[in-house]
Amino acid sequence: MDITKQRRIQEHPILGSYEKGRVVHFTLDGKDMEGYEGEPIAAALKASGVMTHRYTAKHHKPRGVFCAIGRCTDCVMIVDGIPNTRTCITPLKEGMAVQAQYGVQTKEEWEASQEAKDGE
Amino acid sequence: MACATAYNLAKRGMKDIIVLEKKEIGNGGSNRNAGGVRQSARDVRELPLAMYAVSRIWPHLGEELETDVEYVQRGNLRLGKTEAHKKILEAHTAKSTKVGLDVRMIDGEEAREICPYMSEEVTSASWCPTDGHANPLKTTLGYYRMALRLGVTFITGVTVTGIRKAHGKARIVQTDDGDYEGEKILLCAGWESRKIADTAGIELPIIPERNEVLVTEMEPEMFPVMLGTADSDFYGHQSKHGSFVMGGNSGIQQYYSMPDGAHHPTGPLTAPKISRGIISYFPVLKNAKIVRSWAGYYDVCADKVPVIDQIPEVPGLYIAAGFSGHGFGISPAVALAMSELILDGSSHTIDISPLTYDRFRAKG
Amino acid sequence: MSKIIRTAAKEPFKPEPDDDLIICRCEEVTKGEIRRAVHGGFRTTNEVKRWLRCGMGLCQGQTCQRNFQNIIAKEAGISVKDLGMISGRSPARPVMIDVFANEVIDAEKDPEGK
Amino acid sequence: MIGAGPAGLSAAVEAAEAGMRVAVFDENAGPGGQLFKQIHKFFGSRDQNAMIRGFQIGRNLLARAEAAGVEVFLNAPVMGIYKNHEVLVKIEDESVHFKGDNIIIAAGAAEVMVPFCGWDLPGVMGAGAAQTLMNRHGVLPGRKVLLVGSGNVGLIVGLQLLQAGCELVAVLDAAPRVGGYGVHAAKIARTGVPFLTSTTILEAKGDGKVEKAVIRKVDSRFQVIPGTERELDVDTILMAVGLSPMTQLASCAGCDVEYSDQTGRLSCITVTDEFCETTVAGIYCCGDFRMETAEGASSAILQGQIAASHIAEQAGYITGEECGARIAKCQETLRQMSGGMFSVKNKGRVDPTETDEGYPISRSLLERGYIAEEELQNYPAASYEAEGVHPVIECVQNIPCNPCRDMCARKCILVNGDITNIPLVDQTKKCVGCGLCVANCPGQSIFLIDKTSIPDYAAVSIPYEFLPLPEEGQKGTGLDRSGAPVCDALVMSVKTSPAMDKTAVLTMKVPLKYADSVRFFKAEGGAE
Repeated sequence: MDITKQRRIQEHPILGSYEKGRVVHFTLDGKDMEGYEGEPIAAALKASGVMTHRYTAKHHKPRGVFCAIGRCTDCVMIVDGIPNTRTCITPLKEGMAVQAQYGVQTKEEWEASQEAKDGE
Repeated sequence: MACATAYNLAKRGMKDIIVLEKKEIGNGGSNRNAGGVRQSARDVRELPLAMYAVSRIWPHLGEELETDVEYVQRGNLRLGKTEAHKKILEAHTAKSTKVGLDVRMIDGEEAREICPYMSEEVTSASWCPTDGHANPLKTTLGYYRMALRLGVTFITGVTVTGIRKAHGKARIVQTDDGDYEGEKILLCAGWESRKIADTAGIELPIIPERNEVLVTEMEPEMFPVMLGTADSDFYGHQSKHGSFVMGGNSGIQQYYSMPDGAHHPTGPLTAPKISRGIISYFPVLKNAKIVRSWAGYYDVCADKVPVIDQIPEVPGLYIAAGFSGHGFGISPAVALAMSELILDGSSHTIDISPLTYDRFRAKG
Repeated sequence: MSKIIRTAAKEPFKPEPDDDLIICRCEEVTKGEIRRAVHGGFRTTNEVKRWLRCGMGLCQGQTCQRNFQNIIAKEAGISVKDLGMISGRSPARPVMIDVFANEVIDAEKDPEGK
Repeated sequence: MIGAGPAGLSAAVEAAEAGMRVAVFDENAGPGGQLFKQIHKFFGSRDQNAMIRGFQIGRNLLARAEAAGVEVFLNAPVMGIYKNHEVLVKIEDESVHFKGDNIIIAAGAAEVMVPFCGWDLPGVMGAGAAQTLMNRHGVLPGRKVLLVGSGNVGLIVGLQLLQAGCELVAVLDAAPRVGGYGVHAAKIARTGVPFLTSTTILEAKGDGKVEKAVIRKVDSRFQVIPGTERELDVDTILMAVGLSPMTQLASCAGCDVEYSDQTGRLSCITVTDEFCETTVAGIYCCGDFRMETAEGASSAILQGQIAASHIAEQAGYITGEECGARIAKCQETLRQMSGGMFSVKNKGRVDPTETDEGYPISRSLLERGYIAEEELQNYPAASYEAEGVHPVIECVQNIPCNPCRDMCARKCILVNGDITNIPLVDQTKKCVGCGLCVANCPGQSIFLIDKTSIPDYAAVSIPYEFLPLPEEGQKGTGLDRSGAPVCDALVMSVKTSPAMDKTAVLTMKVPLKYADSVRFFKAEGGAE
C-alpha cells in the first residue's frame, strides 16, 4: 500500500510529526509493500491494515499483534526465511521478504505437509 | 522410577502404597532428560532391561497409560567424525551385537541417507534401528496419573531425612513431616539416594553430575531419529511438538557448582558448548532459536550402571539408583523388575543380577 | 512448596461451558484441558505445564502463567501462592543456536573485541 | 544494570555519579523502556518530574546518563544471570559474558491479560501495544476501539487514542467504579466516550479479525446478569487490566520470587528488602511496577536511586551517612506519592465515602467518569463564585499531585499539607487569567471561568490537546462533562506557549447559564 494512504498519524497534538527513516519496499507473501526503514515490521503491517501475522500450529487460528514489545511472541512471522521472528521488535529493511507463518512454515510448506499427513 | 514402580505394584494389587517426594511430581532425572529410549551404546549389564523395555513395554506404554507418551521407534544414530570416534563406536557395537542387539556400523553417506540434515564431516555412525525416543514428561507424569487412579497415595513437599530399622528390618522413614512407616521401602531418589541410604548403613558410590538440556522453538518436522555422538558433544531428538530437545554438559561445570537442592541453576558455559556441538553436526539448525534451557543431575554410579537390588543387610529396603544418565529409557523395565523384587522376592522376567548393591570392589 | 497429599479424584470430571477457551496462546492449551489435568492429579504450576505444555511455548509463560495458575487454584481449591512458579531459565528471550554458540568470554580484557 | 528504563537509567546515573563503573543492557533498539510512549504530563511534585511528559523525562535521564559516563548497550538482551553475578548478553551475533560486583534487574513489567472468548483474534491487544504503535511509531492501532479496564493505564491510553484520531467506543470495567484517577477519566468522558462500569467483555467476534465485541453487565459480586448482552461494532479491543513485574531473570538468578499482595492485588514479584536487594546478595531488583504510585515511572526512578545508593555505600563509594540521607529522601517521596485514596492500602478494599478533608466522594465520577453538576457544591474550589476570571478546580480526589500550586505566580491555588490534599483557591488573591494552571494540571481539571466580563455570556477556558486546533472566531458546540451537547459556543482565543508544553488553553464564549456546565468544545461539522 502506498505509504500516504496508510493508517498513520500525520500530525500528533503532542508529538508533532514522527521522525521516520526513508520509505522502503518489502514484500508480504510476495505482494509489494511500503513502510519506513527502521520501524518495526509489525508497525508497517498495521499501517497497511494487515491484521493476520500467522496461523497457529494446532488449531490453525489467525493471530496478530498482541503486546507489541517483544514479550508475547504472538506476532511472529517468517522474515527472510527465518520463522518465529518477532515482527514487533524487528526493524524493517529495504527488500525484506515477510511471510505469514502457518505453524512454523510457509503456507506452501504447510499445505504440503498437511497433504502428506492426510496421505498417511 | 517411583511413579512407574508404584504403578506396577498397584497394578498387581498391592495396597497401601505411599510415594514421598521432596518437591513435586517428576522433579528428578526421569523428567529431566532428553528422552532417549536406547539400547545401543549401553553397558551389557543393563542391556536386558533396555531390550525388554523396547520390545515389550514401550510399544504399548501410551495405550496402557492412556496418554500419548510420544514414543517414536525410528532408530538411534551415534555419530563420529574422526578415526578415534569410529573406534569408540565400533567397540560399543561389537559388545552389543554379541548379546543379540541389532546394531551396526555405517558410514557417513548412509548416515546422511537416514538423516539428510547432517554435516559432511560425519564419517561414521553406529545405527540401531530399533532405538527411539519418548517424552519423559508425559511418561513420568502418565505413570503418576495411572498410579493415582489405582489407589496409590503420593505425598509431595516432604523431605526424607533417613531410614530407620525396627526389629532388624527397614521400617521407618524419617521426614521433616514426622515418621512414615512401611513394611517395604524403596529408595529411588536419584543422586540424593546416597545420603538417605547412608542413614541405613549402606553406602552407594553415586555422585551428582550436572547436565543441561536446550529446548528450541517449534521447527518443521525434520528428523525422527534419536541422536548422540561418540564424543558426547550432545544428545537428543526432535519432539513430536517440533522442538529440538538437546542435552549435554560442559565437561567442567560440575566441578564449579554443586546442587543446592532447591534451585537447579544452569551454568554460563554449558549452553554455548552444547550449541557448538549441535551446529557442528547439524549446521542447518544454526538459526533455530533456543527458548529455554534447564539443568538436572545425573546420579552417576562408580561403574556407570545402576544399583537395582534388595538389601539383605537391611531387610525390607530396596534401592533403584545410580542410573548414570541413561535411566529413562529403561525405567519401565526397571519398574517391572523392582515390582517383582518387592512382591515375589526376585526379578524373574528380566535378569538384573549384575546390578547388585555390593558389586563394587577396589581395583587391583 | 508445602505438603500436598494426593489421591485419586472421587468425583468424575465435570465439563464447563467455557472449557474450550484458549488460555496458553503459544501452545493453544484450553481451560478444559487444564481443569482435566488438575482432576487427573496434577497440582502444581510445573506439573500442569509439563503435562500440557502451557507456558512452554515461545513466550515461556509470560502471558499465560497467571491465568493458568488461577484455573489450577480454583479447580484444586487452593491459593495460587501454593502452586509454585515456572522457574526463570536462560535464555530470557529466544536466542539462535549460533549466537549461543558464539561465546565471547574475555570482553573485559579486550573491550575493543580485537 | 539490566534494563534502560526509568529505574535502570536513574540507578545508572546515581551509581556512575558516585564514581562506579556502570554498564546498562537493554533488549530494545532505543533506551527509555516504556517512558518514550508516555506522552502525558506526569503527576506528582515538581522535584519529581510533575508536569513533564514521560518521553521528556526519558530524554532528560538519558542526557544525564551520558554525561555521567554510563555505558548503554542497546539491542542487547540479557540471556541469563548465573552464579557470582555473571550475565550472558546477546550482542549482535555473539553471546558475551560479563561480570559485575552488583547487578540491578530493572526489567520492567508485562501487561496482565485476562482471557475471554476470542481474545486470540487479531485486533485484541494490550493497551500498551496500542500505545507503542501510536506514540512510538505513529501508526493507528485501529479505527473503532473498545478499551477494557479503567485503571490509570487504561485511562491514559484512552485519551491518547483520541489524540491519535481513533474512535473510542467505550471504556469498560468489571468493577462498579472507575479504577484510575477521576481526573483522567473526566478528560475522556467530556469528549463523549461512555464509561460502562459493572460490565465485562464476553466475546470478541469476527471473521479472522475483530469485528464486534459482546459485552454484558455483572453485579457487585462480578456475577453475570443474564440478558444484558450487547454487541458493539469495533475493530480493536484493548486490554488495560494491569501490569505485573517481569520476574524470570530474577528467578533465573536464583532470587526468591513469590505471589504477594504488596501491590494491592495478588501479583508475582521478586522478593526484595527496603533497599531493593533480592534474596541473592548483591542482586537488586527495582522499578517493575510493584509500587502503584501516581506514576509507575516516577517510583521506578526513586527505587533505582535507592538501589544504587545502597550499592554505592556497600562498595565504599559514598558514606553511610550520605547514603542514609539519600535513601530517606527517596523513601519519603515514595511514601507521599503512594498515599491518598488510591494508595495500596485503600485500593480495592475500602470504598471511601469521603475525602481526607471530609468532602463527600463524587459517586458520579466513580461510576460514570465525570462529576455530576449537583455534586460540585461539595468542593469549595469547584463551586465558588467570583468577580472576573478565576480558576475552578474540579480535582476532587486525594491524588498525589501539586504543580497547580507552583504554577500560579499569583498564589491563587493552595495545596496544604500532604501532596494528596485537594487543591483550594485563595480568593483573596487575584487571578490574572494566564492559563498556566489550566495547561499544566496533569489531570486537566482546572478551568478558568469568567461570568462577569461579557453581559449574558461567560468565558470558559479549557485545556485542549487535540488536532486540528480550533481557531479564534470558530463556531462549535459546548459539551458538558459527559460529552453531551449543551449550547453553541464561540472560540474567543486559543493560547499556546512553551510554558504550556503542547496543552492549548481554549477560551470559548457560552451563554451565562451554561458557564458551570460546558467543559469541552466540539468544532462545527468536524470531529472532536
